[in-house]
Amino acid sequence: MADVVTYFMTALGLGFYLAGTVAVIRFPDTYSRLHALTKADNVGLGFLIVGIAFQADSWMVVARLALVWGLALMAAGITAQLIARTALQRQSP
Amino acid sequence: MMALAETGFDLVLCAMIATTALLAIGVRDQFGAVVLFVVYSVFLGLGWLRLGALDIALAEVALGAGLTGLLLFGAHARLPASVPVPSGRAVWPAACAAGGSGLALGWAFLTLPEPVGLQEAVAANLGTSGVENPVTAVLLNFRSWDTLIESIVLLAALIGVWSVARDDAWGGQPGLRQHARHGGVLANFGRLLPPIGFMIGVYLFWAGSSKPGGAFQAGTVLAAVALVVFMGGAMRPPLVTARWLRLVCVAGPAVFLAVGLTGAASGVFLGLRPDLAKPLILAIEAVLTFSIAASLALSVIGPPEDPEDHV
Amino acid sequence: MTDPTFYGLCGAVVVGTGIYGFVLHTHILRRLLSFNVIGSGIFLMLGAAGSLGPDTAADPVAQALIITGIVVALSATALGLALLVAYARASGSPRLPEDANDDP
Amino acid sequence: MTSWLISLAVLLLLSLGGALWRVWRGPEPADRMIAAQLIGTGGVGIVLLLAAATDWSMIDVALVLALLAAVAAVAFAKAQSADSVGDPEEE
Repeated sequence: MADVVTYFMTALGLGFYLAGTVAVIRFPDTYSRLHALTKADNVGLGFLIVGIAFQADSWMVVARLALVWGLALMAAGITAQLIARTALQRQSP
Repeated sequence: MMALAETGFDLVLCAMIATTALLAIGVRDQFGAVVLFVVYSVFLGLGWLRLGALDIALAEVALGAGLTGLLLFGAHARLPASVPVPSGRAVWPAACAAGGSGLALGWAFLTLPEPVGLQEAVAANLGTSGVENPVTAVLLNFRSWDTLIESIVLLAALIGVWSVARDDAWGGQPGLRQHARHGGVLANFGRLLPPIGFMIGVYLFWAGSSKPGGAFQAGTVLAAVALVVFMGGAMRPPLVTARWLRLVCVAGPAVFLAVGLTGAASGVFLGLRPDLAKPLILAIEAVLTFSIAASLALSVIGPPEDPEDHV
Repeated sequence: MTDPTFYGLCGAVVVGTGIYGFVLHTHILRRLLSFNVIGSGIFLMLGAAGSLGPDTAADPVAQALIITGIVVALSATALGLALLVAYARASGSPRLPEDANDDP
Repeated sequence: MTSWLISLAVLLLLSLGGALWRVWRGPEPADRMIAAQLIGTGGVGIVLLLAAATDWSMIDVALVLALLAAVAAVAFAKAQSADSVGDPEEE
């Protein structure tokens, strides 16, 4: 049962990552690429972590996985803000 | 099936590492080169994981993706705009030198004699080293000479960085005066990161005696956290003339040397008695972590530059 | 388990790439980057050589050497960049005088 | 399960090749930085997949990578601001 959840969740996570990459390659301008990055790869990482957590052998591992996701979410929020502001400033000095 | 997937992973990863290095060297835009170098460190960290070298992976990720990025972005912004990359005929001598040395090195690697390896020697003596992580045992016990000299090299580099300062700026705060919008994202991040970063830094130091981690990785993380605090404007860096700052930088090598001399009194310089090895290593590492963090952070910020910072 | 030979050969390619950049570029920042690339290639070769052999675990002595090397490389780069920034401020150019004269 | 996780890691790594192209191509500095962040998060994902497949203590590497991903963005924003020490949010 746990294995089925892992297969499903990790595949879903990979799907989001792939969507994010395609968007970063294909989207026409900086802001839409930024939008794609912050949505896709954090949800992607989230599903990946949920899937992997079902393989964990102890609660300690699950806690550290959760910490990784928390840090990634925090980093993504800050990164998106800063990059967007920088791009905006460069566009209209 | 599993072996196939693993070999595939290694092949793809090696291709990515080589491609990223090539792009970082070849790209025309200077900022692009800097970003590609940071990305290169991420791939390299994955490579170290595959080679089973978790300690190196931690150091590579913390230094390459963290501190190097800070250092290079800062320097890039302070330098005149890109100069054109040579092309045409100028490329050939460089390409010949590169191809020749690459082929020679590859051939040398393939014809390496059957390795003896020091894994067994280290494993056999691990019991007397005081720690369970073999890499920490080598760094702080079996080959502590290297580590002692290295901690002094970090100090020497910091003195070199400071010696570039202009006379009128000396004595002030290192780097340029950082500022950020009050209550903005940068300022808040400078307040949010320290507790989490400090916790992870201490965890890495503590884990180092039994698992991957140790003074260098922990010191690097702490240095990155301190730099974010300074850049967020939450705190100004201390004056370069502050006595406590110099004490923190020197304390690591000094404690290391003192322990080494105590060893010399009882026979061997830097020799640790097996029954005292664990507390001694932990003491050296604890002090060294903060010295490494301070030296690295100050080297990355650079020399004092603002004459008005005199207080 | 991983075959370290891939990584050793990859290291050789990376060193070659770094030497190419080191010879070609005139901007000193790019030269420093190239120098770091050469260094990381050498670390990769050393680490891969330490993982060869029947014992699957990576050689802890090689690992310790490489960690020491990575930290020293960073602090040397910091020193180099501090010198470069001071030099560019004094001379107005991020290149050495003999390289700047090569311009067509 | 192990071969499934490693195969996923291979696919993820290949997809990062696309992001690498964007880092190389640009054109704006922000575009390069966005793609670099994608590679950073992708790297975290790969480390976690490898950790689940081989050795759980690799999670620490993912932890450090996730923590320091934002540090690079801070340095980028600083370097791109007008006097290279400011904040893009300042007017």
